Amino acid sequence: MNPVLNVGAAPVATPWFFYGLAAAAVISGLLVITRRNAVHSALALIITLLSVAGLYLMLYAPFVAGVQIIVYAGGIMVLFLFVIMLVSIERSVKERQFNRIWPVGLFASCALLALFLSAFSKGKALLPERMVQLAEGTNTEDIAGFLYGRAGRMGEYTFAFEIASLLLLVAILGAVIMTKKKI
Amino acid sequence: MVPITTLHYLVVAAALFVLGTIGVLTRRNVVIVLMSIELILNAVNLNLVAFSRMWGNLHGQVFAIFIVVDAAAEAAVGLGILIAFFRNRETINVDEIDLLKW
Amino acid sequence: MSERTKEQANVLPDPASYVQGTKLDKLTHSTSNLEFETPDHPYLDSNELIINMGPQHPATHGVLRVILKLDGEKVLGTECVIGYLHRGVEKIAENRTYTMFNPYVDRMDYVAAVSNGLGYCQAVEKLLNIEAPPRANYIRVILTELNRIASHQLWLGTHALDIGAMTPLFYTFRDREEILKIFEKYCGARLTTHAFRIGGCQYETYAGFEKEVKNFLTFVAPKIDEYETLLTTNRIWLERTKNVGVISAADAIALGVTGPVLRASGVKWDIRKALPYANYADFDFEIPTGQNGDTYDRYLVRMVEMRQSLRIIEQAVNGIPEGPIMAKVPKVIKPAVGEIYHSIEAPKGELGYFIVSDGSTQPYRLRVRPPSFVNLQALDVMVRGMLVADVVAVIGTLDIVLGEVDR
Amino acid sequence: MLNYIMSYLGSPLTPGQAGNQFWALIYVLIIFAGVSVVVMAMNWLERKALAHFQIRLGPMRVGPHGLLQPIADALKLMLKEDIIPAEADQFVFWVAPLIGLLAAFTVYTVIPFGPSQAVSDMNIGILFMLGVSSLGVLGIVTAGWASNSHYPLIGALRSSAQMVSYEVAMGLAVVSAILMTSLNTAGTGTLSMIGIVQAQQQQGVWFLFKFFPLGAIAFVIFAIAMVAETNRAPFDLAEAESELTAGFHTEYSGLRWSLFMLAEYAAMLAVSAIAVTLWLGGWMRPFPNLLSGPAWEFIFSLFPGLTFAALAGFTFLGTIRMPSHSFFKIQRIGLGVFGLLLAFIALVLFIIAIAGRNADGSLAARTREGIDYVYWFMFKVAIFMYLFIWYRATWPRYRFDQLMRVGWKVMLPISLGVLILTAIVGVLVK
Repeated sequence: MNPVLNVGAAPVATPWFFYGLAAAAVISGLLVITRRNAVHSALALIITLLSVAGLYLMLYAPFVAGVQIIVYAGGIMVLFLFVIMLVSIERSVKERQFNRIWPVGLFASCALLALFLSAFSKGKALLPERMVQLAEGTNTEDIAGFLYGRAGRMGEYTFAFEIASLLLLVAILGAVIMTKKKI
Repeated sequence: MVPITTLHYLVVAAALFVLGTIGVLTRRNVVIVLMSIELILNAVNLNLVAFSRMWGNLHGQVFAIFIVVDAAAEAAVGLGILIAFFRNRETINVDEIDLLKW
Repeated sequence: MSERTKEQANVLPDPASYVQGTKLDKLTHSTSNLEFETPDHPYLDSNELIINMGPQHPATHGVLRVILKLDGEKVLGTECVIGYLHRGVEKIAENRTYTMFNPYVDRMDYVAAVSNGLGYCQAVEKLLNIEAPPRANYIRVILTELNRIASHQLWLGTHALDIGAMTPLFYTFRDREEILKIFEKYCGARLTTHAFRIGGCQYETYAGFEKEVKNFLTFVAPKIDEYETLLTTNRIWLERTKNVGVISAADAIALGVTGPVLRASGVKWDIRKALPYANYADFDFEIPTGQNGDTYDRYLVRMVEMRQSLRIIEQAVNGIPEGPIMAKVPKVIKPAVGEIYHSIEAPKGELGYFIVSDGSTQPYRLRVRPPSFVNLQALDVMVRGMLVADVVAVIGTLDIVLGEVDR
Repeated sequence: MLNYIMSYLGSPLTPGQAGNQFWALIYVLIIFAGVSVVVMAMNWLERKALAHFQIRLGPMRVGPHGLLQPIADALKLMLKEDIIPAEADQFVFWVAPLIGLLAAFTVYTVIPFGPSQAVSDMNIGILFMLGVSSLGVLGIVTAGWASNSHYPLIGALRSSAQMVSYEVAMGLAVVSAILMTSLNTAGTGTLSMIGIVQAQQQQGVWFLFKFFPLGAIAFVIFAIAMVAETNRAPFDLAEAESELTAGFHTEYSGLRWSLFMLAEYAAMLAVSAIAVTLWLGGWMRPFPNLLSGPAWEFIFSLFPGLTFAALAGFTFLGTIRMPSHSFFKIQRIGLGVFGLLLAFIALVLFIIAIAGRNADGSLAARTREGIDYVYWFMFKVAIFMYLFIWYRATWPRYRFDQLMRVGWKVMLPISLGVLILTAIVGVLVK
C-alpha cells in the first residue's frame, strides 16, 4: 500500500500539518505577549487563532473551526484593532512593558507549565492511544442537534444556548452603555 | 513518524495556556492582557475539542462553541471598560488602574 | 464719497426687507453657533483629531486649505487658510491703466470671466459717466447669462462629483462646451474671454450669432432636465444634501453671503432685480428662492437660475437692437477724481468693484468684493457639528473659485 | 512508473473534491490565474463601461479599443517606486495588502463552478466563505493604521465599522437561504456550497423565487450588503476620493497598491459567486426542470459558443467601423486577430457542444457538461459585475451615519423579519 495513494481517501491529518500549525500557534502566541506594539500583538494573535482553527479541522471539528474564524478572527480581532486605534498607543509603546512583579508571574506560570507536563507524563497511560473517528460530514447537523434538539425533542444544551444568547445581549448593552459618552 | 495523539494536542494547549497566563500576569497594557485571556480561552477550547475527538462525542465541541460565545461577550465588555477608562484616565496600563473610585 | 455713490446708497434697499416671513427684529446676528463648542461631558477627548484638508485635495476646488478639528467624524470647527493662489490682482491694478487692467479681472473668477469683465467695465463706465449703447448692453447680457449657465454647469458637475456621483460631471461639461464654442467664436477665447471693453464691446457679433444662441437654447433646456433626472429625486442625493450645511437667512445676511447661497435661505435678493444694471430691467425673469437654506435648496435654486437665464437670453436674442456697440470713450481714460462702487450679480453672488480715482490714468486703489471670498466665510457656520463628508458637500455648494477668493 | 502516475492522476474524483493533492494544486493554480485574468479584464471592462456611461471613450490608445490597457497598467504599477512612508510601521505596512489578497483568494477554494468543478467541497462551505471574506477587513484596518496618517486612519475606521455592520445583515440573509435548503423530506439543510445548489435543483426552484417575495427580499438584502462589504460605490466611503483622498490606501503606491485593487476585485467576484450560488442556482442553466430533455439540453449547450460568436461579431464590427487611416492599420489588424481568436473559441465550443450532445458519459459529453456549468456560473457572476459598474456610474455616495443607519435600522430588521417569516412559512408548508 503506497502511502501517497491513500491520501485521497484518508484524512489529510498528516503529522507535518500538526507540527506546522502547532509551531505557528505557539510562536505567534509568544509574540502576542512579547511585542511592544499592541497592533503587532493583535496580528500575532490572529495567526494563533487561525492555526488553532486549523487544528480544529484536524480534529474533525469543522464547525468549531468555522465559528473560530468568523467570530474570533473576523469579529473579535477587528474589535481589538478598532480599540487599539481609538486609544492612542504612541505613548504606551515607549513605556515600560512589564509590571513590577513580572518575575513572580513568570515563575508561577512556569510552575503551572511544569505541573501540566508532569500531569501529562504521569497520566499518559490514562489517555486512549487511538482516536475515535468522528463523522465529519454530519458534524454541523450533530452540533445543531445538541443545541436546538432534533426530531421534536429538546437538545441537551438548548437551555444553555438560550442563556448564552442572553449573555450576549447583556454584553452588547453593557458595552454600549460603557462606551457611549452621553446616554 | 509518530502518529498524532490526544497528548500532542494537550501539550500545545498547555503551552498556549501558559503563554496566556504569563501575558496576564506580567504585561501592563490592558489590551494585551485581554488578548492573553483570549489565548487562555483558546487553549481551553483546544483541549475540549481534542477530548471530544478522543471520546468520539460532540459535547466538547458544543462546549467550545459556548466558550467562543463567552469570549465574544468578554471581549466586548472588556474593551468597553477599556475605552471608558481611557476616556477618564488617559492610560491603558493595568497597574495604574488601582483605585476603586476617583 | 461722490454724489452719485451717496445717491446709490440711499436707493440701496435694505436686504433685510427682502426676507420672507422673518421679522426684522430677529435679524440680529446669532452668535450661538459661532463659538467653538466645548464638549459638555467631563471626559478627556480620546479621539480628537486635527485634519489638514488641502491645499492638495481632490475636493477643495483648487488650493483651499481647511483645517478641521474632528471628534471622530464630527466637525468641531474649521479654519480656512487661503492665499495659495494670491497674485495681487488689486495691487496690479494700481500699476496698470484702466484699459490695461481689463484682462486681469478675467483671471479672478476664471469660471465666470465674462461677468468679471462686465462688472469692471461698468464700474469704470460709471466712473467716467458714460453709458454703453443698447446693442452693446444686449450682447453683454446674452454673454453674461450664457456664462452664468456655464458657471452653474461647472458647479453642478464638480459638486455632484464631490458627493460621489461621477456621471453628471461629464454631462455638464459636454453641454458647457457649446457655450465655450460660442465664446470662442465671438471673441477668440474660451475661458478668460476679455469679451467687453470700457464703453461697450469691441467685437460685433459674428454672422449667425443669434441663430447659434437660439440653437443652444433649444439644445440645453432638455439637458438641464437630464441633470435633474439624475439627481433631483435621487434618494442618496436627497439624503446627502437635505439639511446639510444649513444657514439661516439672518446668519447669511450677517455674514454678507450673497448669490444663490443667500437666495436659498429665503432672501429674495438679486442685484439684477434690486439694482438693475445693463438692461436687465427690460427682461422678464424670476428670482428663485429656497426655504431651508440647505444644500438641496441651493441646488434647486441654481437649477432654476439656469432656466431663468435661458429665459433672459431668449428675450435678449429676440429683441437685440441694431446700432453702435461702443460709446464715445476718450482715447486715454482719465476719470475725474472720485470713487465708485459698482456691483453686479455674478453667478456666485455679488461681485463689486470699488475704484478710487486720483485723476490719473491708473486707479489709485481698486478693491474687489468677490462673492466666493465672502461666501466662504459661511463655511464654518454651515459645517459645525456636521460630518467630514458634509464639509466636502458644503465646499461644493458654496461654489467657490479659489482664483477669486485669493485674487 | 507510468502506471503509477496514471493511477495517481486517475483516482476517482468525488463531487467537489479534487481527488488528490495534484489535482487540487492544478485547480488552485487554474483558479488563481483565472481570477487574476478576470480581474484584469474587469479592470478594462469597468473603465470602458464607465466611460460609455459618461459619454467618454475610455482607454483607446494601448491596443485596439484599449484592450492592452490592463497589461500596460500592470507594467506601470510594477515598475513604480514602492514608497513606504518614513513614519509608517514598516512590517505591518508591508503585510497589510497581503492579508487582504489572501482573504480574497482563499474564498475561491469553496466556490463551486460546477458539481465537480471545485477545489473542495467543505461541509461548512458557506460558513468558511463568510469567515474568510470577513478577514479581508483586517487588511484594510492594518493598512490604515500602519500608514500612520490621518486620512488612512479615518478610512480604515470607516471601513471596519462598515464591513462589520453589514456582515450582520449579510449573514442573516445567508441564513434565510440556508434555511430553505432544509425544506426537504429529510428536514436537514446543508452548509456546503455544492449542497446548496443541489438543494435548489431538488426543490426545482432558485431560492430567489422561493416563497416569493421572501427569497427575493433576502437576495436584495444580500445584494446591497455585498456592495457595502466590498467597499464599492455607493458605499465606497472607505476610499471616498473626494473626502479622504484615497482612504486606507492613500499612502500606498505601485505594486502594493495594485494588490489592494486585485483584492477588491477578487472580493467582488467572490461575493457575487456567493450570491449566485445561494439564490441564482449556481451552475444550473435556466429552467433545468421545465425545459428538460435532450433537445433543450442541446439548445442550452450552444449558449457558450453563441456568446463568444456574438463577441467575435462585435469585434469584427469594430474592425469595420475603425477609421480607414493608415494610423489605425496596426490597431485594425490587432482587433481582427482578437476577433478571430474569439471566433475560434466559439467554433471550438460549438464543436464540443455538438460532439458531446449525447449524455453518454464519454469525454466529449463530460467536457460539454463542464463547460456548460462553468459558463452559466460565470454568466451569472458577470451580471453582478455589470451591476457593480452600473451602481458606480449612477449613484452618489452615502454619508457615514446614513450608511450605518441603513445597515442597522433598515437592513438588519428586514433580514431578521425575512428569516423568521421564512422559518414560519417553511414549517407551514411542511
